Amino acid sequence: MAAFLSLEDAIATHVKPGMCVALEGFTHLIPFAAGHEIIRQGITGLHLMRMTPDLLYDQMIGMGVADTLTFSWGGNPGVGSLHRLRDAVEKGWPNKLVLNEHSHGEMSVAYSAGAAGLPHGLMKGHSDTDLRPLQTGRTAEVECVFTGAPLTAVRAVNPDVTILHAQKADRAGNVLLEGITGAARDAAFAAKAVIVTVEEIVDDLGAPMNAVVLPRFVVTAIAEVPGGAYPSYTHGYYGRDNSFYIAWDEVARDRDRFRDWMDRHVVKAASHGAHLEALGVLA
Amino acid sequence: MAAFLSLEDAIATHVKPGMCVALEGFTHLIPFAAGHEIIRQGITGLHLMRMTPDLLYDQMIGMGVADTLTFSWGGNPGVGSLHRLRDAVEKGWPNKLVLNEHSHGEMSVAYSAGAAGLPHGLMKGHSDTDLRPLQTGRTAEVECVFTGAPLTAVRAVNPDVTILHAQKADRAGNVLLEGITGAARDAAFAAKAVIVTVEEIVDDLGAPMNAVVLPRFVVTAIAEVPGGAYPSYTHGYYGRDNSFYIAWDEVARDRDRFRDWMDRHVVKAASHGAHLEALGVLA
Amino acid sequence: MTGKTYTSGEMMTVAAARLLPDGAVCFVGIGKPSAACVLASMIHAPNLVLIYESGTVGTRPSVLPLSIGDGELADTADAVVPLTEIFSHYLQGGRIDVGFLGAAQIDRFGNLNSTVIGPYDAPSTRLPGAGGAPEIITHARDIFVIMNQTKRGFVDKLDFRTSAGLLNGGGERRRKNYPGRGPSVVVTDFGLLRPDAETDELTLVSLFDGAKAEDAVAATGWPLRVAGKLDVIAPPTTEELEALRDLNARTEAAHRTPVKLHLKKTA
Amino acid sequence: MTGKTYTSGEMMTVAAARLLPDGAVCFVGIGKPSAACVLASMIHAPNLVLIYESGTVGTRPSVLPLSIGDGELADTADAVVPLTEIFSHYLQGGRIDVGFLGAAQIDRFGNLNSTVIGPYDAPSTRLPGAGGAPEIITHARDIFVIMNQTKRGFVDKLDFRTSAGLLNGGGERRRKNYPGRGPSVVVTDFGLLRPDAETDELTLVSLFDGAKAEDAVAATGWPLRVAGKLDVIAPPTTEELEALRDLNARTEAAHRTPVKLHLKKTA
Repeated sequence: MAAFLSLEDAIATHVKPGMCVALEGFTHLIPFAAGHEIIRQGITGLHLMRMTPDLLYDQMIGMGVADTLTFSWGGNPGVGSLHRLRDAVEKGWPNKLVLNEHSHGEMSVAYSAGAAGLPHGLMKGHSDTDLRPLQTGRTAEVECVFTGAPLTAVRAVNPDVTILHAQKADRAGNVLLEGITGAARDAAFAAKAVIVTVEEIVDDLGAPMNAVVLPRFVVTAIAEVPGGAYPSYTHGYYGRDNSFYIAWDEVARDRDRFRDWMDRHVVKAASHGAHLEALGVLA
Repeated sequence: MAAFLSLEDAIATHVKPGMCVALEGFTHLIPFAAGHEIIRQGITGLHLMRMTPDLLYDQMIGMGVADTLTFSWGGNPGVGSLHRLRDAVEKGWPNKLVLNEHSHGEMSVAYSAGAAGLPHGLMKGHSDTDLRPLQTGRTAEVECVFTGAPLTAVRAVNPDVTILHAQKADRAGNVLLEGITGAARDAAFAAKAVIVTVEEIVDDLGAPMNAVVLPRFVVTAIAEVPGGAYPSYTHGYYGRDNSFYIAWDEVARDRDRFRDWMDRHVVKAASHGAHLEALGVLA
Repeated sequence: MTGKTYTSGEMMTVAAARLLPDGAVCFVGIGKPSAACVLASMIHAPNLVLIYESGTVGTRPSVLPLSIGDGELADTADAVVPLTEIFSHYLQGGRIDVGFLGAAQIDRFGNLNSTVIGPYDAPSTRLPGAGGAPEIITHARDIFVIMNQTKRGFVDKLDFRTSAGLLNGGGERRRKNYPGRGPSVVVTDFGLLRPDAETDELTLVSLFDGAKAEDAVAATGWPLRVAGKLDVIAPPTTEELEALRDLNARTEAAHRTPVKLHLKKTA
Repeated sequence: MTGKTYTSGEMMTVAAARLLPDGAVCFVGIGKPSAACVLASMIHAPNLVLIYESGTVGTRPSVLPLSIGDGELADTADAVVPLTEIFSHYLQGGRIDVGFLGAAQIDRFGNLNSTVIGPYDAPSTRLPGAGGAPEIITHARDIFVIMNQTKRGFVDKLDFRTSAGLLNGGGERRRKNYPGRGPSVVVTDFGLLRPDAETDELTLVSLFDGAKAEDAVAATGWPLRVAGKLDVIAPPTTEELEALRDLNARTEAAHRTPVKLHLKKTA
């Protein structure tokens, strides 16, 4: 059952060097605060996993947290490149980064299979792309045992830890996600441990019928971190800071400027609250 | 895009003798009115499909509508046997009934695979039961292409028509289901055509974020049939008439009494509204 | 059972309830399993998680459901999800601690029949069928079976194996790497049977107060093994009995309430 | 384009919008595809269904999303579903009429590269990667590609084939029974290219008002085929241009609004 911890304790307890860690979120509910805490704790050698590594993974990769990345789209949405990700792939800075590259459809099947306790899932058809030959051990061409139709097996993924941000948890440890959930549910069920940061802990989730609720026995640790998704957003709490995403393009272009920014705004920040206050985004 | 039709027209247009028809609903939202209309129109030779054939399928089978049944649990929940289903299987009355029998897990995978455009889905492990040898062409033992782990392939099902009952449709044809949805969503996406009866057609669904909504382009026809799930229930509209389920046990035990009841209450009823009125259940 | 102030059904429900550890995630069916889980959550296991295959997770019914998809289960649930998700993410995904099952027939290794009596193609009695039992018995970490013990139900050979328990015994299930351990206890109207650690054969290990081992043996269609030392299970406490009877009374009243449809209009 | 009262980007968006039949179910990306779909729904296709891979179905944004998961898309959607369901039930399930794609490189058969420039293991430019493009181009009934036409982008040979268009042409895709037909049109800043009915080779078939075929040929990295008779595409109407500019102005204002967090407290 879910334990209520500080963010520091949740990360220190459950995230160890060398683990496979999925900080999911699809534009919405990206767990920035948790990723920053991983950076602050100096954890390295992680296998980071996420369909859409964006600014948070750019920051983590640029700070040397990761040695492997499993992903399907790595960009700054609507803005352009992730310069730190590119620098790692193109120049090996600050370290070489092994890519396990997929399409969204493949990642979606891999998470779902992992969540369902299956060793692999299926997609319709074979593929005439240059991506598939790079996926030895992760995808394979098979045929329907009934019809002979071409299918592709996609190996399940099971992160050691999935980290999510969500709107609310109740005191029993049930977690409510509202709005765009992306692959969050499947990434949680696929994982061996699940850490969730939430905007607030409440007596009653007030969840509508059929809402997306992660039940308490699927959640390992909960930390209350208001604003924990900023500059991504939390539906019903605050909007996405598009200007931050646009401004990041300049910050991340230069290694020194990036390191300086991270040092001042993340590494030396006492907490996520202090980070937000220093950015001047608190009302 | 969804057409708004009378129930009579929806059934007459889309349900033809010999088709595979899934009237889904898991205790909740069972489309009794639509099933009764199929009986009234004298359609026969249907391949009926449903995880939990209950009273409605007992009635349809007893009236000679079906020659094949794909299912995973056929009983009167909390009460006992379906006497008409038993009579068809044990004595071939009123006609022989071919059974494509499954477990819930298998049916769930078969619907999901059908909904996802796959020829089959997967379950973990092989099976040491007497059911599997009866499922030639529907399940098969396979192995994980990556690990060699035992898996079972379950062939997809794709009903010609899936029929559902739901709370509301909006005027564009989007349909809201609230409460226990069972396999309704997957049965709808797996089907070639989808008929939905609804309690009411409204300007605005008022659906909460992340509600279960079948979008208009998945729905073929919508008919407004208040009380269309009785004696099953529609969450937020009326409760399940447990006393009807209990009383059905006696009605269905005897062929003549059954036929007489159906003739008076269903075949000769001018409409579902008249049926409900005659039963004395309208407030 | 003469002289008793409670029925054997009540004793079975109470005994099953006592077996549930607090916090366990239970996959529940209707009837005695529901009663046992709700009773346990009222007495000693307030953090029990009840999951019904209809898609209701963490439900807290104040009355017992007549069907597995009653509205009460949805209204009081932490989450209501599609049935497909229950079977993929929860059951096959390995999230269930205890599954409850009943059946028409059980054999000495806890294999179950809920499909037919007689041959499959010409049954003397067609039963409802598998439902989710084959997956529950495969994937739940632990399985509790609840059945009245009779020669018709406790058979030397099943007419049909719907759900795979401990297979042919002797550790076969373990060797085949089933995800869950299979049936670890059978609650009958005489007491508890548990599989022998070596042979997997169901063995009478506990008797309800006043029940006799020879009666249990006589009610079994195979030569039932009886443990050397038989535990005696205490009768229901006043607290247990009152809670269970209140629950059953509330349930009966709820199920008797006539339904009236307030329709805006009828088509 | 000198003398024009509109930009080539506006013309591309308008041309793409006009291609959309009312009622079509569109799988939309950010940028020009979003603009084209929203514009079409304001002008001639009020029943267009917009689906974003983030899980928003039937969304009606009043401003264009900067990212594919903006809150606006969820707030105005008919349904918000898990991304996994978008890819399984909607895309692979065959529910999408039109998918929009762009890329860094396209070849003469509409195959696309959005992965790398240079070798995969030592790229000169690492691009964002596939996203959902390989599945969109496989399963949507029809594909519209929107790209500025340059020698760098319209290449004789892709550095990397991320998404399979018409493969090696000559009906190969059809023979391989791909569910969707693949790219049927490429909207560039010169006009429209369409695959030849026999060879599948992309052919310039329409020009924007004032655009010249020889300029399009010069901007293409292979010897571009030009149709015998070239349609001329009418400039944006006043209605189209006003609607598009209003949309863009609303969008820019919305994206400029600073975000302030009203937090109950900070941890």
